[in-house]
Amino acid sequence: MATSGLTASVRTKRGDIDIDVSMSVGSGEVLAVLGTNGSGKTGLILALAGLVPLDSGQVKYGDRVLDDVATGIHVDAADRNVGYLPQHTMLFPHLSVLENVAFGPRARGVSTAQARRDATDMLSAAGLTTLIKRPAATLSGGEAQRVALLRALASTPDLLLLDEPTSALDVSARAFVRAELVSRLGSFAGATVLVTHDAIEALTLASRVLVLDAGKVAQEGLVGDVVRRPRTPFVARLAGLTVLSGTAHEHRVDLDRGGTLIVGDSAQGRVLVSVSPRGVSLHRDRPEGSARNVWCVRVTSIEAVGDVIRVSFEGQPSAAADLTASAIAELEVRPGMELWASIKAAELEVYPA
Amino acid sequence: MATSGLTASVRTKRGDIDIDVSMSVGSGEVLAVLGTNGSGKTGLILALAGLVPLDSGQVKYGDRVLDDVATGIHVDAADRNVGYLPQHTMLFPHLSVLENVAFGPRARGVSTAQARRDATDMLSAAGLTTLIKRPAATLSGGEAQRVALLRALASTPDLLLLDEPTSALDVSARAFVRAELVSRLGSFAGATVLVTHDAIEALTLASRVLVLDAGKVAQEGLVGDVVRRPRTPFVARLAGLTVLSGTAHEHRVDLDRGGTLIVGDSAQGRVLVSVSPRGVSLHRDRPEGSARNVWCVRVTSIEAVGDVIRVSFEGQPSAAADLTASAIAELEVRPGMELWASIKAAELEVYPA
Amino acid sequence: MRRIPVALLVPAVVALAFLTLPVVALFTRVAVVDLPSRLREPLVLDALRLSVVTSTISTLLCVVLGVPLAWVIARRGLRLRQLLRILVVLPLVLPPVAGGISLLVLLGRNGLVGRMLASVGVSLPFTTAGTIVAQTFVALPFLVLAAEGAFRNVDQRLEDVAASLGASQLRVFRRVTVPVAAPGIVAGVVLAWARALGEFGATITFAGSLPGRTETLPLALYRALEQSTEAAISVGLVLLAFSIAVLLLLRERWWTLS
Amino acid sequence: MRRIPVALLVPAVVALAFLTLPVVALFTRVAVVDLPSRLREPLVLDALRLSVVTSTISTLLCVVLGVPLAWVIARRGLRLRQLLRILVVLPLVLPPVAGGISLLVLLGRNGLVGRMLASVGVSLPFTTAGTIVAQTFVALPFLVLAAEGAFRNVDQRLEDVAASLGASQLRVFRRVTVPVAAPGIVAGVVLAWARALGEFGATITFAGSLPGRTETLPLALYRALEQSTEAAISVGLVLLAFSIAVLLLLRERWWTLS
Amino acid sequence: SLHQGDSGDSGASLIVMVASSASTGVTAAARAFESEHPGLSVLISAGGSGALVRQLESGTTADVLITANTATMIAAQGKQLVSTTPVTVATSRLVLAVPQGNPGRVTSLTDLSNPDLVVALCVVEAPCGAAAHAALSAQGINAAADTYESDSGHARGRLALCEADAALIWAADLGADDKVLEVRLSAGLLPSTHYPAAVVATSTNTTSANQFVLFLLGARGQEALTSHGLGPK
Ligand SMILES: Nc1ncnc2c1ncn2[C@@H]1O[C@H](COP(=O)(O)OP(=O)(O)OP(=O)(O)O)[C@@H](O)[C@H]1O
Ligand SMILES: Nc1ncnc2c1ncn2[C@@H]1O[C@H](COP(=O)(O)OP(=O)(O)OP(=O)(O)O)[C@@H](O)[C@H]1O
Ligand SMILES: [Mg+2]
Ligand SMILES: [Mg+2]
Repeated sequence: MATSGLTASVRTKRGDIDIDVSMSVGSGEVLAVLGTNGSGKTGLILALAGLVPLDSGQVKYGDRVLDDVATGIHVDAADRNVGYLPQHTMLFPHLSVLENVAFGPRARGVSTAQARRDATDMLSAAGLTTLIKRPAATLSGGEAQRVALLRALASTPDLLLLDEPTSALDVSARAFVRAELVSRLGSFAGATVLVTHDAIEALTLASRVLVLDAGKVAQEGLVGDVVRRPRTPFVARLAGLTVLSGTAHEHRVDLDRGGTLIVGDSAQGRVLVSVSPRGVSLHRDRPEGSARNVWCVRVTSIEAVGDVIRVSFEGQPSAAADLTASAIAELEVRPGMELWASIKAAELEVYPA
Repeated sequence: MATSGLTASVRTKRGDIDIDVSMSVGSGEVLAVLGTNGSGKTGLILALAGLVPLDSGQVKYGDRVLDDVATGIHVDAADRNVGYLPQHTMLFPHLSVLENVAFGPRARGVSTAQARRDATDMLSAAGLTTLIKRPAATLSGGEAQRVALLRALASTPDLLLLDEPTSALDVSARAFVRAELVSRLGSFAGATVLVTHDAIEALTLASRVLVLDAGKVAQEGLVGDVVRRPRTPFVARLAGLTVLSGTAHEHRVDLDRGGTLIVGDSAQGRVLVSVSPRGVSLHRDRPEGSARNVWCVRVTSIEAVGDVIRVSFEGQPSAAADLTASAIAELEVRPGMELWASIKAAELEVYPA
Repeated sequence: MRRIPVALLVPAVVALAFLTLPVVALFTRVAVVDLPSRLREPLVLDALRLSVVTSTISTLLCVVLGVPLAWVIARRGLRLRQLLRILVVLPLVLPPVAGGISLLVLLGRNGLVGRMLASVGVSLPFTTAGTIVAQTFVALPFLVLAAEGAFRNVDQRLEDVAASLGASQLRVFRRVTVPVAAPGIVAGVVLAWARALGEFGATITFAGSLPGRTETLPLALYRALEQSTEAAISVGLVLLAFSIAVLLLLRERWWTLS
Repeated sequence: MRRIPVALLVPAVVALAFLTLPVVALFTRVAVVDLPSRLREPLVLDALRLSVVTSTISTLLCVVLGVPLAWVIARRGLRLRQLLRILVVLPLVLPPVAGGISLLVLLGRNGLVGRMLASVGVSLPFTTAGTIVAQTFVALPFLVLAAEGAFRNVDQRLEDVAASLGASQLRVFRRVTVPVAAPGIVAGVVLAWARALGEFGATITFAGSLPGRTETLPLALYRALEQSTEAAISVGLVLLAFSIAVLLLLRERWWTLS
Repeated sequence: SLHQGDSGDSGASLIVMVASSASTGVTAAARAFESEHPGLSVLISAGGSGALVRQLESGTTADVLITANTATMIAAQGKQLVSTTPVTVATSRLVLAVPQGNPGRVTSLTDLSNPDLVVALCVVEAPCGAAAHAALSAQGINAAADTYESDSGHARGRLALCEADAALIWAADLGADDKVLEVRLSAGLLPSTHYPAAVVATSTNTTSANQFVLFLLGARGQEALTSHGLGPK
């Protein structure tokens, strides 16, 4: 547990799910929170901000107790010095863009003139000078999201809570914002919690990830570890991997849901095997060659992941393959189509379950 | 021009920008609309839906005139048979999820019982059975977006207008929705206009793209053509390419903004050169080897694109390189760092300006 | 729940005390046990019955007429909206007695429209119908202004989506606009109903005061005041008891809405 | 703009006609050119002055007391909200005359609180202050209910963000909640002001009718009615003219808001 | 003086509470009285007799009370609201009144029982209503009233607007503008009323109050009252 930064153990109800999370984020550290839709990410953020009450647990920033159900301590959101970017931006519709950004500093005692000067500078630096005087209600979706981020950053918070800060941005704005966040977070002594659906955004911005599943922590750790060795199908999918459970007999793994894979590393007993779609090839006809694993599959979905196209398929086992656009065009891949999949034994990672 | 499907020439003001777009989408075709934040994508969709008036122009679906400023024809949104997914989902907060999905069919005359049965089926097929009775106001961001998509699809529209339909979805939901859209759009006789910030989403779902820039069409065409030969920096960036203008002297191109590149194909006169980040390598020390172009650069931003990490840099020329996470870790790339970039002449695409 | 700031709590408590203490004080003057016997007095009973009937009908009239008008105002451009709103506010600032006079001038026996009505045998002054007209005239602006405010708060993008899903304007109005604005409309209905129930000036001026026909509870109360304050208070308490019953009854249904 | 559906247009037009025609009819009875001379009659002038002063002060009181109360009600849990709301509605359904009596019972010379006030030399009944108290008592519930509806419509997530940005509850209230709810509050203020300006029953009961001190325009109008209808109408028109002037003046400032 | 509206200027002003039907006359008399007493202003508070007494009970301060019948004044005396013995300062007759042109062709009290005519009476709680009720029941007439007005002035208003065809009102309320006319009946069919005046018990200016009552009884006072439709004392 970090002695500085955020330490929290949060239990709270959100609709039908119970959020029950223990976490810590060191100062200067960025923790990415990942999870399926409805897994309770927004609920967790709200609890950390002090905007929903805890059922039990404790939230501390450094040595300062922000919430402690046992002793009845509850510090109001206003007194926590957080910077919160809500998922739905929630700009103040009656204020101009400038006033939105200046709101936090004003509330924390900065003079109006100073707050407006600072906000103007921030907006200019973000290339949003033309929006300064605009009523917030007239912004486009992406513009609103950028302004909401600046608003959260403007009051130099201890704890930055970002709920999907780039979902509505175009590629260049996204790059700009990420670069901006990287440089700011680099010099930022506070703790940051970043909710995102983009595993790679987590990869570039965060050092650790926490994966939520139905309100509980499904996995937590360094980004690289979690990505390489996912513990749940969701994390695997997020990382672009398929993870399969089975029983190893040296180089052969009998999969629980049917099928057998030959793996490079020898193992014994219960294992997880992760299959990277980048290692999987698809073929119209049964391929001859060095690949040790070849099986027949049916395409279930075709989806874009970054620059490549991921073809998910069912078979024994079900997995996915990453192809280039031209390969897709050549194979004329369509959902429902039957193909052959192959993967080299060395491409499979095996680790204890 | 398609004789069936959508044919539109739209002029309308949105805030400070003038939207001025001519477009056509054949029946069964999907047109992706791309563009920076604030380029007028939402404005265009609203105009096509009949929700904002045109200043001039005409909108036709098949032979049916939906809007014609010259003759004063304006068909109300309600009578256009569109399916519209707004950027901000805009679920009816007082209705349950089921009632939201059943709203369109009910409005178009389907009996209550039938509409509810159909909606239940759609929701179940989408794996959202548990949400059926929930008030729409209690959904999480991603859940709301999925319900909004089903609502738009439920009334079997002629014209499907989707404004960023997957921005709030988690990876698996995104895959599911895209697969669902692919299969649905495959059997869908209507025309679809899909606004997205995700070039690859456009690639997998759409056959043609239209790129908006400040309300005007910056580029239009088959997805592959636009992606390979971007005409504006924005499209290039979207496609993950850098596009540079210059003057070619056979294999040498003198770039307008400084620097020289050796290209594989010989050309003469004004040209555009597109640089794919996948072809660019980065090195701590000046590399020896076969690459014809080697120059010194300074890192400006690091950003995630799909499975890889894109490092943008300035130099002569400024461009970007795609690296794996492990390469990033090995190089310890940080913004501001100085590195060497290299690219093979054969990786550069040259085409007339 | 965060604690309420003192700067808001103090005026709120003062306001609540100011509103409730006088009502409570009324109960100190009349033994509540006497109320049932009061109710049995035919004049009070007649007046109560008349008040219930007329205020219910005028509230319904207000809803039927006022909600559409409120919507029309809310969805017009700024200019027209301002004009329409001033037209609605004018009858509101007219003291009820003046409202009654204006109704007489228009609908009275010699009124501009009243003459036409009289020629077809319809006479409004000194009839129960006249009472309803007077109450509606006075209560309608309250409903219109409250509902208009509620309508203006409905995100037009919701209406846009509904239209794009094929809903006619009327359907959008019934299925989206009204339900979303419901809390504000309900508040407006309560205001209009309360206004109609307590109406005095316009009623007595336009419809006169005849027990069983036009003498509603407020008029009976004014008359009872000539006899004794206690008699008047009893009538007031009867009205209060009736209102509480109605409010508790409604609470379960749409009161919770808002 | 889409065309307005007939099912809404017809009731809206009927409502508008019903509200405006009587007011227009008033002008047929009195030559408008006579109004300036009417205004010069000292009694009318006194009453107008008194009405302006008292209705302004009571509207301000309503805002100061009522807006915080509305906010407190809007932000409570369902149970407490229902109770508080019923408490606010009760004075509303009490006919104004009964309201006046209840004020007398509480604040009159022998009233529960009035006795205490009298012992420190303060007497409210039959004074201008009493007029203001009566108007405020009657108008306050209108403001509270309208403002409460407006507050309930403010997305609480806006208030949450404001709090997360360091704004105290009071600051959130002043900088976010009130401005966002402004249209509804303004409507409530107009309702309360109109109600205060037209107040008759509670005023005459609690404050009596003394020219220059407690005889407001509605009271003067009622009295003028005994002498000549034309005189009463003139007083009404003076009030109308004043209201129109105020509304036009306000239009430029916050009326456009809503 | 918002908080203590009564006390500040009571030395220079005299508050007279008067029944509505006598208020025009008393107001005229007050103006004359003021011209005789420079620096003194007379404020007229008009209302129904019962309401005035109730206001005194509730603590309003006034100097002179004038009611529209003796019964109400006796009640006030009983409650010790007045400090001097009441004296009658004026009288008024109850009259059968009709609008200009007499559209209902009303000629006698029996017409009041015609259900086709619109008839306005005062509520029995008001002096004019009590008087009318007594007279009509004495003659066995069952009036078909369409409205009971709170006082005589408002009953007159019905006639002035021609909304009613007949009403029983005080002669003082007939007005001078010929919009409301009296139907002459044989004497004695309808009663008269007395307007008693007395000094209010809580008066802080009893000297001026007494002077005003005496002034009403005097020649100039009587002239003012009688020229506004009231009968002599
Ligand atoms: N008021 C409520 N009533 C019932 N259920 C609710 C309520 N609020 C939230 N929920 C449910 O709680 C779950 C968690 O919600 P939350 O908003 O925290 O999800 P999330 O992880 O942020 O999802 P997303 O990625 O879609 O934004 C969701 O299933 C949601 O539907
Ligand atoms: N009511 C308005 N007043 C002024 N400007 C407006 C208004 N509505 C929209 N705009 C501006 O018009 C431009 C186009 O808006 P639009 O919503 O169409 O953009 P978009 O392409 O959908 O952007 P995004 O990707 O961020 O959703 C934006 O710059 C926006 O700020
Ligand atoms: Mg969320
Ligand atoms: Mg948009």
